[in-house]
Amino acid sequence: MSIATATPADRAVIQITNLTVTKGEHTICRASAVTAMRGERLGIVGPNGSGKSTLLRVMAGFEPDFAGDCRITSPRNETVFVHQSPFLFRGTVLSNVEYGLAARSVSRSDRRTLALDWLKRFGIAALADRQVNGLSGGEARRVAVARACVLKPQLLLLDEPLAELDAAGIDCVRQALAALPDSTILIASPTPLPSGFVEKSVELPLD
Amino acid sequence: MSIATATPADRAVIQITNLTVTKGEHTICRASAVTAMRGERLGIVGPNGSGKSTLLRVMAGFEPDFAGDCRITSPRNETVFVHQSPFLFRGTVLSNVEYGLAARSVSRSDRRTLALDWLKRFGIAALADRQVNGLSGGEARRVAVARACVLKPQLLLLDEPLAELDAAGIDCVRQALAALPDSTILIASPTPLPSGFVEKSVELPLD
Amino acid sequence: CGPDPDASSTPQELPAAGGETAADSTSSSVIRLASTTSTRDSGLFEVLLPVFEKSHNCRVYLIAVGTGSALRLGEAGDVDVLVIHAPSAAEAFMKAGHGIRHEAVMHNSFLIVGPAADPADVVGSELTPCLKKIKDQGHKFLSRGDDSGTHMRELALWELAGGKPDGKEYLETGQGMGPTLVMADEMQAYTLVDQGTWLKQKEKLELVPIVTEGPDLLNPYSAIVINPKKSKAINSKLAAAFVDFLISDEAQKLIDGYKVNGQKLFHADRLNAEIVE
Amino acid sequence: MIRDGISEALQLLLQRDSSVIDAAIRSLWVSALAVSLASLIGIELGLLLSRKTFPGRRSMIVLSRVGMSVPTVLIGLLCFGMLSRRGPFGSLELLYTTWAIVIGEFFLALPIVTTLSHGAFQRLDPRVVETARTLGAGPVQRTITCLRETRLALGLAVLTAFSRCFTELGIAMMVGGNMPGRTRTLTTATALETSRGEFARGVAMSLILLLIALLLALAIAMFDRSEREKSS
Amino acid sequence: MIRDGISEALQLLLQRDSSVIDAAIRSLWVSALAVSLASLIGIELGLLLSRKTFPGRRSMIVLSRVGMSVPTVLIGLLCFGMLSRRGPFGSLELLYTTWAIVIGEFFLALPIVTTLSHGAFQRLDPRVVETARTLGAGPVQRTITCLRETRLALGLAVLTAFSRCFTELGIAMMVGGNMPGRTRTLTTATALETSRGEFARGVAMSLILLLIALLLALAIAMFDRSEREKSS
Ligand SMILES: Nc1ncnc2c1ncn2[C@@H]1O[C@H](COP(=O)(O)OP(=O)(O)OP(=O)(O)O)[C@@H](O)[C@H]1O
Ligand SMILES: Nc1ncnc2c1ncn2[C@@H]1O[C@H](COP(=O)(O)OP(=O)(O)OP(=O)(O)O)[C@@H](O)[C@H]1O
Ligand SMILES: [Mg+2]
Ligand SMILES: [Mg+2]
Repeated sequence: MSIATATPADRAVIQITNLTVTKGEHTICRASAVTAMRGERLGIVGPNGSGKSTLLRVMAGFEPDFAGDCRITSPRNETVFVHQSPFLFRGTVLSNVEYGLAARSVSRSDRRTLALDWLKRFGIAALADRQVNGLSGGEARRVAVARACVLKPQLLLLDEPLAELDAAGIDCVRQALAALPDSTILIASPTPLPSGFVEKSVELPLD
Repeated sequence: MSIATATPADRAVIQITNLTVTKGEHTICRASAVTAMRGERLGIVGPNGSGKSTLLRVMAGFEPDFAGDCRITSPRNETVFVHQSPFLFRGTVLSNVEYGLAARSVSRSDRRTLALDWLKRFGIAALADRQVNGLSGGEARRVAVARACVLKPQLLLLDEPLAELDAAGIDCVRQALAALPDSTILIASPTPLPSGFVEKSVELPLD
Repeated sequence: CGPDPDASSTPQELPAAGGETAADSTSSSVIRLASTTSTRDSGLFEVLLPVFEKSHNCRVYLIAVGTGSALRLGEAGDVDVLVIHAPSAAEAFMKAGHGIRHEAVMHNSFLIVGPAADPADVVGSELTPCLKKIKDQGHKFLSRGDDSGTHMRELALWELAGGKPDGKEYLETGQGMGPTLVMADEMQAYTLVDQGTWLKQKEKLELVPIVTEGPDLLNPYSAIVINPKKSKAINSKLAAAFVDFLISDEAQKLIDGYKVNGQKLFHADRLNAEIVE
Repeated sequence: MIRDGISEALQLLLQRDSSVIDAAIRSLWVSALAVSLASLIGIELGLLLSRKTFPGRRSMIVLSRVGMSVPTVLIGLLCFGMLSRRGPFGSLELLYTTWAIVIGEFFLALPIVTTLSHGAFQRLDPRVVETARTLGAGPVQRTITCLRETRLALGLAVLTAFSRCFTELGIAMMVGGNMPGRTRTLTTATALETSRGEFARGVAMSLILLLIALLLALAIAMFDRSEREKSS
Repeated sequence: MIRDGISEALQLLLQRDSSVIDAAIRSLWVSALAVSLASLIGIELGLLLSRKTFPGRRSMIVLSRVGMSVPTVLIGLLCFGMLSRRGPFGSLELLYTTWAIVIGEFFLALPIVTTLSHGAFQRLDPRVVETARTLGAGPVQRTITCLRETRLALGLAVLTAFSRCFTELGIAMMVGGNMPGRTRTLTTATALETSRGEFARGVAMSLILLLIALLLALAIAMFDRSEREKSS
């Protein structure tokens, strides 16, 4: 699924060394070495409060105050982050999934086709015209992940995408990720991920 | 852990028959028969969107528009519900766990002792004086569950309490629930619950 | 008729609102005086009222409003005494039985003022020709347009000059004398103004007097005691005392001697002829 | 004119001009009292309108929004009609007292506080009330919790109403009467100076008013900051 | 007086009293224009103050809150000073035109819109901007998204500012001049009638003003309802 052959360092999408994030007196995230190649799937695992979300937020550019080295080669608008507790914009499910496509000036009809396709992949095509504020937790998460996947970004940062999902939902995500062979995908999770999601994982310690 | 012997029907805390909740044209929750005895632990499982949260909300009294029969014998202030995505009040972790105790006019010092005890059980005693808005997802969920458990209610309704928790967190919840032998506890989950949580489960179908 | 006016203004007249002096709460005698804003703005009452308040151990609450408003306040019995400068309106008010006593107090005069450049070339002319010229040549003229004493007089003056202009250059300001003067200054327009306001404000303005003399420019001020039948709360006795005071020698001397920037503002009407200022 | 105004304002303050200070204190306590009363009722009303459904609820919301557009002259006129000696409450002899201004400004502030706090509660996460309720909070504690969670917005609602009352002219003029030492406020004093053509003095009075507003805003900002520091 | 006012208002409306209708239309467009301009800038400013950190940010927030307490008389005086023949902008000949009122009311509305919209954005979930950003939205789309998510609060901010301008008196009097057919608005007309002692007519004018406000509030409510129906 991912590029199996050894890739030169210059094809690394992420290269992090000795990164720390400090809030007040606490170091809330400590990552000594994280590297991810193009098309690689990397798990970020660790107990609650170990800094998984913080690490992903650093990569997404939302945490500018960190120390250490963090090189992300994917351009900003090719780096998509999905929050641990996703936020859906008011409006319909479809308009949410179309949001990023609209930002990329995809034509209206293409937008719709693409969005509906991804909603189908996540098993929620029936919800396309529903307003988001009535969605169940698992439905909302699927929308959020679909909204990110539809952009086929170079770097996709998913913060606990499987939480609240049922077995079918987990399967949908697995297959959806498989459909993005060129994307580097990082998945944060407090428990080991089911098979088929990542080849290797980085463990974050709780200090 | 729970009361093993058969209990008479009048000791049933919950008796639901043919309950349906309808929003617009959609029936969003359908439960033909749910009964829970005093001290019983009951899983509510079903795929995303099957109406688990809705069912718990009906029992908590937040969904007044339902059809069918729903008898809850626990008094209102002995029925505690924890949202699928919990809301923590602004302030410290400790003040959140003390909230319900304050409502029950527990003395200030008892409140503190009890709250700290339950924070310890959930492995977050160190966070007692932290403001809630910096908590990680798993930490926040532990606070919310602890805030409910500290009240030792007759009926405890937990909506996906294990989502976002690490292995240690799941263990904390398991032990915490074991410390409430007299409470009837319902746990909603989209996937089968790990062992040690519930004796039996109600399956909600997706229609 | 009616109860003792002093007793009627019981302590409820004076709820213990903030900022009141001890003298207020011990005194049962309070009157409300409504006057026009231009009279208040002249500052004369700041000289007169303390003298009266001291000699009668009372308080006079001055409420300055438009002429029409003042008359309505009197009609409703919300004030005890009026000081206004609208002779015809005052007569009508008396005829309707709203007042029980009407006394001439003082007078000064109106004058026409206008831009220093005097585009209508009317400086020093007689009143009627001046107005005619302004009208015929279509120069800007500001009217108060608020039914005040000054406005009524202005309309009367236009009648003498054969009717007011109807073009775009005749403008109503709908405001008091002070703001109207400022507008005339800004707009380089002519207007009719009472002497009190003019003397107070002329230094800040580029306007100059145009017509200052003439019998039709007389501006008489009078006081009215409100009919106590209007309301039980009317302090008619003290109101009468106040009017007595206004026409007393003491007050008349004060009025006649009142000066702003070295200029005399009012001529007392009831001053014994032999007394010179 | 502005420079004149500033120097005049400084002079008035330095000389402790008693009439100005008197008017300033009156302005302050009258609007503070009116806004406090209006907040007590308005916030409660806003909460009610956002949480309960009852017949006439929507009309009440519309009414409170329209109420923000009641001109002070109208409030002044209506209060005048009520409090006039001929009016239904004439016997209370409240006309031309500071209490009359308080009453008028109460009605000025009420729709502002109600509308804005209703807006704040409307945006409040429904889980707040649900959580408070399920944890056993009674009506009073629930209300307190709702207030705490909407602090900033409620503070702004009250501040907006206060600014409105503090700078209000029509009511103070009409039912207060602008009597020096008794009902004169900073705004009626400003209006008086302005109509007399004493523009610099008018500016000076307004600047003193603004100074008070500034002190209040700074107090709020400091409170805000200390709250924020606590919570981060 | 109220009954007289209502019947007088009805008469004025039925007779289509041209001077009243003229003043009403002027009131409406002047405040609508002033508030639109102030909203354009104020909402942008509120967003800036809530999102970016830059030196002077806190002082600007305090300033905009204090700005709500600037009395209309002061704004009137300052605008007068600027637009007066002898003032820096005297050559524009704007004094005593409706444009002068628009300018003054703009400064009246700006701090209200800024303060209230800043409050609204301050309460906005930080994930809104983050999500918009990570999905590739440019600055414009991000702003639009923020506006959409705070619709109600922004609407109320604009409504509050509009109510303030619509019922404002001091500015319209001082820089407008209350000239019939030229700069007379409903509020200056009301004030005039009141000073004339024509209280019922004053009430009538205010009621017409309120009627317009009611129509606006109903329009908002209808829009609100249709939005809500869509989203439930
Ligand atoms: N502003 C803050 N001040 C203090 N501590 C903070 C702040 N923000 C985050 N933290 C702490 O940083 C730690 C890491 O947070 P983070 O959300 O990255 O954890 P996580 O690994 O994602 O946990 P979870 O599995 O629960 O999502 C947590 O212990 C959290 O309490
Ligand atoms: N207001 C509403 N209008 C229409 N449908 C609604 C509304 N509220 C909820 N629903 C639908 O009702 C269904 C049940 O929702 P509920 O939250 O109970 O599901 P759930 O079983 O808890 O799912 P999850 O596992 O994702 O939490 C969902 O499909 C949801 O979309
Ligand atoms: Mg996390
Ligand atoms: Mg659910």
